[in-house]
Amino acid sequence: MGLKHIIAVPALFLAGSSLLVLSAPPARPAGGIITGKVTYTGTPPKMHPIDMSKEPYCEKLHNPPDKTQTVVTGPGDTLEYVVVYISAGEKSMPPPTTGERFDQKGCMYIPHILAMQAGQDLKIYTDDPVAHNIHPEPRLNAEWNKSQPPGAPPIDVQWEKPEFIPVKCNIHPWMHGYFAVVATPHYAVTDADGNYKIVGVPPGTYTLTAWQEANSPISKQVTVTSGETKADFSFHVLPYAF
Amino acid sequence: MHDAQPAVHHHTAPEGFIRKYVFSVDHKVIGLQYYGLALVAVFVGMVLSWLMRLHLGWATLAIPGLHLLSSAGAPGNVMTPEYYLSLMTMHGTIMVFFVLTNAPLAGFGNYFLPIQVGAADMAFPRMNMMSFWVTFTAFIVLMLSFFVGDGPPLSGWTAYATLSSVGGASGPGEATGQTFWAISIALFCIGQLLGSLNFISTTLDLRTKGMTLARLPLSTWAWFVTSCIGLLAFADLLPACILLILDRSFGTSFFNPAGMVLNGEVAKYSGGSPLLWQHLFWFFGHPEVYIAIIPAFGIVSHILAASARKPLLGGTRVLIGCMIALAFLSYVVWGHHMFLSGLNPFSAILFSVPTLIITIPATIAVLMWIGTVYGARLRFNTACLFCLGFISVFVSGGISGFFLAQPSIDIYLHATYFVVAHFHFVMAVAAIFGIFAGTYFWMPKMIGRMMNETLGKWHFWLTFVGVYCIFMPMHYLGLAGNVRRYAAFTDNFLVPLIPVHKFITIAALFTGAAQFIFLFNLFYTRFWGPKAPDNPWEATSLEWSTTSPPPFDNFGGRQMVVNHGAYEYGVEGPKDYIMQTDPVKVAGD
Amino acid sequence: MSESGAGAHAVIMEASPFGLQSKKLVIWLFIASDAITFGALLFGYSYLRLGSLDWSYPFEGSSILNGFIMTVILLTSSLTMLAAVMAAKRDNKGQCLRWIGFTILLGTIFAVLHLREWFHMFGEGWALYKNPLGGSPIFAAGFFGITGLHLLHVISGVIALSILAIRYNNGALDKTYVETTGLYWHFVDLVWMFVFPIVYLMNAAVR
Amino acid sequence: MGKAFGAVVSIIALVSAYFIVVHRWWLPVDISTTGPLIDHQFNETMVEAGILFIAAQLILGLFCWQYGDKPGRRVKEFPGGPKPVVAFGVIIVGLEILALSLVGSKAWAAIYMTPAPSDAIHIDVQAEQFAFFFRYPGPDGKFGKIHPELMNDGNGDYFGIDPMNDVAARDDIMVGTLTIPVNKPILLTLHSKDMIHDFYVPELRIQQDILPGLEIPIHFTATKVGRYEIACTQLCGLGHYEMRAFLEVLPQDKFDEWLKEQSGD
Repeated sequence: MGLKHIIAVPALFLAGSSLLVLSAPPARPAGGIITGKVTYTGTPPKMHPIDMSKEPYCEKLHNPPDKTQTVVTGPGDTLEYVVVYISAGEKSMPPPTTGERFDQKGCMYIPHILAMQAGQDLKIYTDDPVAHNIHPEPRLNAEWNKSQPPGAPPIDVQWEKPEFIPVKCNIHPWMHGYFAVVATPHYAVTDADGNYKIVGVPPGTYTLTAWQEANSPISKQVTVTSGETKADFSFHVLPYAF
Repeated sequence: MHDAQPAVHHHTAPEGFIRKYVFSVDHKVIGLQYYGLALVAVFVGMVLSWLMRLHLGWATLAIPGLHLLSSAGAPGNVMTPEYYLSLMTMHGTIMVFFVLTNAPLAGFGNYFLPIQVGAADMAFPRMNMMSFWVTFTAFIVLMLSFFVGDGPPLSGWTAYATLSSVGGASGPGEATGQTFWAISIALFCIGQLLGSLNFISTTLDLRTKGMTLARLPLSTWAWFVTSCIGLLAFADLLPACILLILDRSFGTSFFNPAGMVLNGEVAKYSGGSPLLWQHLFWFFGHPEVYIAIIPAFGIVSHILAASARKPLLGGTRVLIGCMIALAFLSYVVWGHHMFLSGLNPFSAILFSVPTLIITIPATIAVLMWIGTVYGARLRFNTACLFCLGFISVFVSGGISGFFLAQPSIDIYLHATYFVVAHFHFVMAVAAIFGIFAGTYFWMPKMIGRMMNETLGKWHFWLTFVGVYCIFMPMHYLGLAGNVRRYAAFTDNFLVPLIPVHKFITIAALFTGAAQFIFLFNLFYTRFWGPKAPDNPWEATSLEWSTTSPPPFDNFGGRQMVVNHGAYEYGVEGPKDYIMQTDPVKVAGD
Repeated sequence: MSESGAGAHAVIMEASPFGLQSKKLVIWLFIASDAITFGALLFGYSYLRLGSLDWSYPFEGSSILNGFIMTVILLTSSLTMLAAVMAAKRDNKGQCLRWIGFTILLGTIFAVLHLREWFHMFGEGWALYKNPLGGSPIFAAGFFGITGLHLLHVISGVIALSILAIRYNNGALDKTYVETTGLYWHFVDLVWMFVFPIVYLMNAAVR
Repeated sequence: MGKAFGAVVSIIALVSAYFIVVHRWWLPVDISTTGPLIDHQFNETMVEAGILFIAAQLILGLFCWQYGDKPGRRVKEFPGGPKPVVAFGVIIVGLEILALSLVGSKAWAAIYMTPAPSDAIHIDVQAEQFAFFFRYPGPDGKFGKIHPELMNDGNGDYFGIDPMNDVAARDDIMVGTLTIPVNKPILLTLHSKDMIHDFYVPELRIQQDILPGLEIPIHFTATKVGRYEIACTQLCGLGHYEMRAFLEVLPQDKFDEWLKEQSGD
């Protein structure tokens, strides 16, 4: 056969193989699921009504006024806004390409606590007709302080180091939340009923840590199988948040 | 000119571009360099004020390219509050230090003080050159703060601690920008100190034969008095800036008290006091106001006599007395900037009395000028018009001083636009009018070409009416309680005032645009203006006894001999004035 | 800086009928403005000291003694400088240089003693921003700041004197420079007369 | 040209004065017991300064109008020479200064140099970037101690009180609106958490810097019921222009009601 055939054959083969590769289904997140409930013992502190009288626009939106969110309890002595994440026992993974979104609505941060992996993109939006300034107060990462007038485009950030970063608005000092920056893609924040769910955890033994802004964190060993693993936490809360 | 003195050769004119125009020891070149620096600075400062005014009138206006100007950040080219405050800081710093101090004192002073005393150069030419280049460096450092970190500082030209002394915790621009600011001002102080040493010793030592202190022109007197103020005032700001740098970068806490909570933690400071900064700053800051205005006093008096064709009312003595009185009083009134700052309330009364007393010499000076205009033969050239304008705006600005000098009224007016109007009229606009008058009067001597009078008159009328449209309404805003240094007006009692701000903004844009007539006039004159005679204004002082522009050693080796006072106008005879160098008996020939 | 006024204008100055020596005048002016600088620092220091509740009085007898020795040395150096100026007036170059030499020596000893004191304090954990006794850190900041500025003046004075000695010896500078430099040296001495009681004696450890 | 200048200066002076005379923009109605002193002083000064202003500008204008460079006319010395002018200046201004500073010092002293009445209601004021917060002692009439390390905007502890260990702190009331009864002397203790701020209520004719590290007392009595604005007038950072609070002046009974329900929750 002619020279061109000799070249054509491997060419075809290459083309075919590449087609195969392309048509192959993407690897779906194998591995187990960690679920659980975070509860508390002791008397929970009384949360104070937030006085927004400085900003009449926001004051109107919150009537009756919201309470502070230091310790938010749910039905059955559960705790909301607890960050549960794998703090040790896994090899480091690249941050997901999907970004996180942080909102300022009616002079409140939504969500109150936003968990993300170090290096993950974060977009900070404002929907308010009043000016805000976003002032994260990190200790390990670089501090910054930017104001965001009404209708300003979102602010893009990335946090390099794992850290629980308080974030506040100086113009509306009651606006206070946390960026829970962790080193793992496996994290969750408890919902109003204190439940959380971490998916796609490769089987193995890990240290699982629960972090609550007003209490010292709790850690426990969990062994994850391919199925569902349960891990509950219980904080002992004090009658005064301050 | 009559008696031939043995020629005095001190140093030969330098060769080569660098020695001649860049690192020149010639006071005339240095004077022009200072003037040029001030010219650049004033237009930068003016553009900044345009941006500020636009934002105050239309808070959500998108200004194309805004984000390129500074790293303070402008999402969608809409100015953020920190951006506005950084512009305010830079506007104040540039204008007060690099314009109002540089142009009338260092610029004209360097050029004309040696000539007016009949000397060939400053007493210490190399020191003189050093002082300019230090000042120049200071300006560059200040400009750099636009592009470092997150922009220039936002603490205003007064840089009050603790806003300025705790670093990035207090806001954007405070991390690096403020340090650049402090370094720049420290350098500026050094430059001014060197200049003051030079001015004083030149005035006292290098006066030529017959030039007694009484015969010195008032402009020289003004530069002399101002240098005496500066010599002490900048010597006080220098250590203040150094302490600020120590606080910011070396962990001391001179200005920071204990128990401050920054970024949610108790700060590691203790033992300091923010009031200390205010004391140190205003002990410099109030004299600084006089450093800006007294040269204008001298320049205006100097020009007014020549334009009125008669001696100043009260001769030179009364005005000299006024300037010296102001100089002394300027050191005992710094506390009137601090009536409400938490000092012992009794000190407010102590400080308000000398403050009110200041109005006496100021009033007398004004009366002398107005009295000089009486019965004059005013030649309404542009320089003269700016002098008359100066008197008008200085009165307008001085009057509001009556209010602010009284603690009881200051309770209401402190930190309102009334104050802004007051110091812009009495210090900024008045001094600028003095600079314009000096420019139109002296430019023929400095660059050897006559400036265009038609353009000059247009420039005057637009500016004169313009500044009143800008600053008079600010008084009204102050009366209505409009707080200054606000990036936008969101309080219910401020929103109704925004239309006034819009009016001011428009006036500011027009007035600013009018300044380009001046700029064009200056450049046109420099290159294509008609040649200037030696004494175009028929004036008497020494600078008019030499060529335009003067030779390197000012008088071409001739030793000037002075036989007359500075302002012998309106005399009988073929010419209605006697030059200082004229022989004692005016012969017919 | 008086140096920069050198030869350049000698002729003109003689031509001026109002000829104070600019060099001498400018030194006086410099002294006036430098006095304000020290004044501002001493004012700030006293201002904060009066306002502080937890001031610390760290100086033991040894430090005070050391301070006294330094004072005596500086005063003596003023005397030797005076002698140098008088010798210069008499155009007795050799004697003048000898006295300048003594002054330089004493100035150097002063600086050395001062630095020894400093390093001793660093050893005890003092720093510009730190007070190991737990009192107000302003004492440390004030002490090192003010004495530091003064030490700077002494050292630059010593350098100026050395340059003077050399260039006066080879005739590059005339005797007027001895006088002006002497003025500066006396000023540095005078400042110490304020610094010593305010930052040393007033902070002596009270037993 | 001289006539033009004279005309322009006169017009400017008269127009400027017009807006003052008709009070187009003016001080808000005073609601304090000490305000009248200030307003009186203010009007005095306005009259005297106004006369000087108009006179100076018009005379300047007149002279410029008259004394152009007419050929053949000799220059005239001011009648009487400088001495009477200087004397005039010294006497007129001197007298004005004397009058103003004597009366004015009285007004100042009445506000800043008199102690608060013993029955004044004591309210604690905390200024921070960029808000004011107000603290009432609550039923026990005692303020809890302030611990800077406990200050936390997140959980609403703006003053750093410690109810867990400090009983006096448990009933402290912390709000964002300064609510006071009418015609009752009020004593504020001003302190700042970070920067220098300033407590300014135009209607009260009260302005006072708030410095970190200092506790500055200031007292006043409001005479009109209503809702007014408290502004910060000392540059304190990027949110300076947004630093505000409201002053709610209530009738006594309404105030007691409000206080009860506050300590209730």
